[in-house]
Amino acid sequence: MDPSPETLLDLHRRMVRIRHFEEAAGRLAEQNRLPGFLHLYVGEEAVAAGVCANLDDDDQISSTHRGHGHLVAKGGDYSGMMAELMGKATGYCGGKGGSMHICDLDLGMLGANGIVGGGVPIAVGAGFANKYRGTDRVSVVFFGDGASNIGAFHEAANMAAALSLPVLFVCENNEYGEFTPRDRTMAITDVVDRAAGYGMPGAIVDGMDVVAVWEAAHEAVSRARRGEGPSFIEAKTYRFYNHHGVQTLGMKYRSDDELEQWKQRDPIELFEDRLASAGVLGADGAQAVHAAAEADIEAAIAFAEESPLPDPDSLLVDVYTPAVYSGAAS
Amino acid sequence: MDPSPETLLDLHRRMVRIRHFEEAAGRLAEQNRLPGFLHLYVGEEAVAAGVCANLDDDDQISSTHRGHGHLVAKGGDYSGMMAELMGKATGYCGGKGGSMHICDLDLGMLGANGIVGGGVPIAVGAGFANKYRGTDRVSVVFFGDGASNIGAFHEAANMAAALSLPVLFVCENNEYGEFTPRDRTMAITDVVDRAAGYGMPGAIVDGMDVVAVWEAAHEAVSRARRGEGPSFIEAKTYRFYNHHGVQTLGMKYRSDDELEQWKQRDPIELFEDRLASAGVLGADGAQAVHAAAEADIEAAIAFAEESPLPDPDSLLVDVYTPAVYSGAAS
Amino acid sequence: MTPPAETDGRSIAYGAAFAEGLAQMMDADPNVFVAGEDVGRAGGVFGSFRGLNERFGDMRVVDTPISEQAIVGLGTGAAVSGLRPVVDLMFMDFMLVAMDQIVNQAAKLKYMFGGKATLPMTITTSAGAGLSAAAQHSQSLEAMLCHIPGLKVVMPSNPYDAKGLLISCIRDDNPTVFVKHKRLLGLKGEVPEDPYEVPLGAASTVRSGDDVTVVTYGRMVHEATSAADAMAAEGIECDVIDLRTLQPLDMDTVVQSAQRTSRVAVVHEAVRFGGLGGEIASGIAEEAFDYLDAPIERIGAPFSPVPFSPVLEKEWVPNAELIGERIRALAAA
Amino acid sequence: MTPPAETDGRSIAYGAAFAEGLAQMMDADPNVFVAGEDVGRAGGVFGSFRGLNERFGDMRVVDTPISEQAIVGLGTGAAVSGLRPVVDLMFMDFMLVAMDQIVNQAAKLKYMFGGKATLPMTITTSAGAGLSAAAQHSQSLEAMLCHIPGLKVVMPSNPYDAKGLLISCIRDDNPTVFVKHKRLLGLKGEVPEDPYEVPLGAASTVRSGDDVTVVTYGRMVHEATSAADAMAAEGIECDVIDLRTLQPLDMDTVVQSAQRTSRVAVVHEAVRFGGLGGEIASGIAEEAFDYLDAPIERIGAPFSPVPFSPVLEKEWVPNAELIGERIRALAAA
Ligand SMILES: Cc1ncc(C[n+]2csc(CCOP(=O)(O)OP(=O)(O)O)c2C)c(N)n1
Ligand SMILES: Cc1ncc(C[n+]2csc(CCOP(=O)(O)OP(=O)(O)O)c2C)c(N)n1
Ligand SMILES: [Mg+2]
Ligand SMILES: [Mg+2]
Repeated sequence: MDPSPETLLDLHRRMVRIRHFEEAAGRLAEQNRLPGFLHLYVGEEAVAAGVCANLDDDDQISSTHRGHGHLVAKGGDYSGMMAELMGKATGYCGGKGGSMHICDLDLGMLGANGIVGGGVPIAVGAGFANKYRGTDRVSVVFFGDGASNIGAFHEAANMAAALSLPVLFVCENNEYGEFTPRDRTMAITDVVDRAAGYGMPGAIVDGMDVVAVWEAAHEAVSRARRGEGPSFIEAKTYRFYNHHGVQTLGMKYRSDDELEQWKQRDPIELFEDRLASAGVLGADGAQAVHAAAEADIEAAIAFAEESPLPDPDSLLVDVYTPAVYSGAAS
Repeated sequence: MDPSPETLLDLHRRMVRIRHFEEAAGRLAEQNRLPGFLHLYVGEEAVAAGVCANLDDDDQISSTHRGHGHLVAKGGDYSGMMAELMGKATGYCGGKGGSMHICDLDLGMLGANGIVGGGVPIAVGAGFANKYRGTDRVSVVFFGDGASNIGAFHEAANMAAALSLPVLFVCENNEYGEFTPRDRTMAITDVVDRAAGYGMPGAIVDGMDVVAVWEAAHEAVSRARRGEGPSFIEAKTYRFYNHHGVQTLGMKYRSDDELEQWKQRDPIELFEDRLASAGVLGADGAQAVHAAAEADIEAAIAFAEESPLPDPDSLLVDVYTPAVYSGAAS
Repeated sequence: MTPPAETDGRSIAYGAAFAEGLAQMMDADPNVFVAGEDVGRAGGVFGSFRGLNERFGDMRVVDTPISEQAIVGLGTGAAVSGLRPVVDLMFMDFMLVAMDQIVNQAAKLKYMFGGKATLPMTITTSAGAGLSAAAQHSQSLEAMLCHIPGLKVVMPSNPYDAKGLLISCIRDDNPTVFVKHKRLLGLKGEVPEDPYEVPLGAASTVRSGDDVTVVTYGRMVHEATSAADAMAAEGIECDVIDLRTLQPLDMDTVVQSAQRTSRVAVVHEAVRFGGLGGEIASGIAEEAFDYLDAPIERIGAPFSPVPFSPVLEKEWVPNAELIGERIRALAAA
Repeated sequence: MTPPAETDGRSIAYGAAFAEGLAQMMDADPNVFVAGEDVGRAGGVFGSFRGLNERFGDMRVVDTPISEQAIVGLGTGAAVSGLRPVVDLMFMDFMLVAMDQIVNQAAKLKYMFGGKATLPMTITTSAGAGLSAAAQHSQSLEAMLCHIPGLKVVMPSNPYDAKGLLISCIRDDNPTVFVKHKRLLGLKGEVPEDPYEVPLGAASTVRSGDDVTVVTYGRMVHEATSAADAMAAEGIECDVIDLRTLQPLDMDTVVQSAQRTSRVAVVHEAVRFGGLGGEIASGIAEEAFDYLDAPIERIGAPFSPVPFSPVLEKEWVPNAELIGERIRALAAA
């Protein structure tokens, strides 16, 4: 299916919002204004945007250590995110989670995850709940090429297929796990080769082409909504910054050349060219979207900075749910 | 490659020896003369025999909860095995391991395993050691269809491929994991479909045809010895007794019909017919092999029964190795 | 404490009490489902789920692949989405395969998410030695779980508690781990037919005496009670406290008893070193230091994997005789 | 105890001491190799393996897939086959992903096999909070490992011990777990250039005093020492014992000190409930019951996952101030 002009604009806005959030976070980290680890999604925006534009708030996603892009694409709130990254009480997790555990259950965002592959079985559980309830909701799990080598991914993928659950597996193949290239850790080039081993359909898409991602996800999500079970999409993509933070290590684990080539295929620039040619959005229009995101992120940073720190006395709050069972749910 | 007549006789002998060991163990279990769980290999003899006939004592195998067949096929000693099953001091593990941990490191048998999939990474480690040392030794891992759904299998298979290790993965697909049929736990029919996802060659063989297994294993083992990396063989087979023990549960989890059909393809009977037609071994000759195995197992049972129980004071022995490091090995 | 429900003298087995409580929760709440290896058509390897699949169908009694990580994740994802899963791990030893999903994911999710997630998931499993099941099918690993903030852990010693604690676990809005002991499955006892809760975090004093306090749980309650009976014949009267819930621990009941008797033994089947006994004993010593007349005795399995051979395994598992000896020495100290 | 090796005053960082010990063992023994995520070309995420891949090549410094179970299994299989692997798990939290391979396989293999296997494998990892790495990258889970027969566990507090204990682990014929603390990696201290062993199972008394015994390990040694320094100014003199090895525990050194001071505090960064402190405290109480003048003080992290926000995390990690308060109260009790 071809995306409508509204969809195209929506895709653009989602990508731009991810980019501005991440660039801002990177800057803050460089200035030592963010505690902890920070894994930026810059370069990979087309994947989260292209997939999430097919989802409603009721559909769930589970994410990775590189999770900001997924949350922004799912509609996440800049202020809650930025405050969380700063460890503030007003953050999405009240400062208890940080970048690696950012989430918004109201938007069906079941959390970034600090454990590679840890979120995959959880998304399958959400998919099970959707089928159990007889809804047509879908859950999507994002994971990296590196994560496809971990046991939890394998078990969850097989389980989703065995139980024919409405789950979409989206592999963000950026060719590296931390600082180690894919060819040192797997003997295949395309992670999608694994899909057949679970008995689910798989497709490769250009992860720098948001429309291609959107189309593939549209098909897979529709399939899941029709009750036809899980699918697998491998998006070939690249991270423009380092595994974490912004600067590269002293050590050289990828060439400038390689990075440059991928940057030439910046998913936002590519898409803006296309939108302009198609007459959907001109340079000024695009600029306005950037400016809006920029204003929003500045406001979010201000909000976060002004926000209070968590009360140290809240340390032991929310380890458990005190609520008492009130009988069968409806 | 076609097996030589000597190889054919060797294959026959290995299968018969497995069968007699297992039948005897089953009888003893029925008589409550064996403590613990017992997972019999009857029906699947062609797999262990066909594979292990390609191996030397220096080659390693790792096994499953259903491990007696593998140890017998690797040349295991009836007496040490039977004594172990009875928990005697003269058993392979001094009575500390039992059926699920039976092993013979001198024969490269790295142990049965009580954890489904637990032995797969260990075989890959042995394969690594073989490559590290520059030998042409091979390690083989046996695992079930059910085990192919567990994370440890996936991680180890990918690692073997990524590091191009001399490892042979042999899936014994007997269509059930405990009492649950394959089609309830996976959406694929052939486990070998997973091999491509690791980038290793895979083949399906009739697991009731010992020559077919031998041939496939011969090729895969030769490939590994040549330094060309891991392979995957799926053997379609069936267990004639229950998941554990001999009797079926009250519950019916497979039909009499299905069992009967598989029994008609008893790997030993099939092979004896073939040996007779080929003039390699007549009925009398086959009978002699059975009789020898029978005599051996009776002797082993007598040995085991007469053997002493472990000294209760040995309870804390062998938790740790006391030996002190004596400098670099050669 | 809630008074025990009426039993009408009906006696059923520990395993059956578990099954009954589960079926009743499934009847009462459409959000409750069960998933695990062989729990469906086969009814569970210990028969604990028999009949449920026929009654509730494949979506509510789910046969899963052999994939412990995915099983726990299935529960976590479903629980966060509003269902009330019961996921089974068959043997407690297999919990180790799923440890990341239990400890890093399920236990921490709520906290990491700033409280927003609710995780009403029950993990059921079976622990314990004594069946010659050897080192990988016999462990009692509760100490690992009790150390993890976010989990609750129960280990019932009898059919009444098995049913009541299971119901409390299923109704609890937190991840709970329900640990059966394999050797108790056939143990019979009075069990009320109607659903009832045994509250989480409440110990029960199963025998009263003023000389020695014996703190224990799970199958060791029976060994400790036998030992206490034998000691009574020698004139030593014991309080025997069945903790029932291990996380949270009911230290009030324990400390009150210790303050009264001044002599305490803590008994568990798990390996002594690093077991929960250390936490319990040092907790008691903190609260009842001035009352204690003798060092607290800790009894647990010796420091080795569980051996296969019955003669060795018997030596490994703590028993009434050993407990009795220690109580006698304690009373004399 | 072996006398400390000569340092010639050379001071290097904890992380560098680890790397030096490892490189020396690789130089000395062709059977020693390293495998783990990013340990090869990248030199390890903490730089602990830098330069090794260039020097020893891809077969001896192996970049692995993100597959913790297979990484530990690689080590186990290679060790049983006669090599002497060092496998790295990066963060201690990730150990939970590989728990079956560590606890059910590596730890038990020798015993299950009736003694026939030898498993000279070292698992290296990094624990500890304080970097705002949140709940899944900050844990100290040593209590789980110490409960498992078959494993040895060390947690060095300084560069000298980091090198010496690593060498002892690599030379030991059993599976050992070597736990660095992330916040100690940059800590400098005197380290002899030549290889030397710090024996496994031997604690070290890092500060002497007759009033209070403080038993601790890992990074908490520094907090405890600061606290002890502050207390000395108030006239309270502490023995500070750095356990160094947690399995096996050097209870002799601990008990002797406790018998002399009669007042003991046990300190670790791990969550207090169910932590190793319970084992240590109850072990001391058993051996030194009549000597103790006050309940043993156990200090550990509160019962919650590790929070992200620095202000909360600071509250979570035990520190010198808290330890000092407790020592003061203990001395006054
Ligand atoms: C179980 C586990 N092992 C290792 C890590 C450390 N780690 C964090 S991100 C990462 C690389 C992940 O690679 P990939 O899945 O390709 O995602 P990418 O970072 O490329 O987006 C690793 C190894 C972890 N967090 N969890
Ligand atoms: C991790 C783990 N999960 C579950 C079990 C229980 N279990 C033992 S054997 C078995 C079935 C294995 O099926 P398969 O791999 O097909 O081997 P088969 O028994 O058919 O030979 C199961 C589930 C186990 N031992 N380990
Ligand atoms: Mg990647
Ligand atoms: Mg099978």
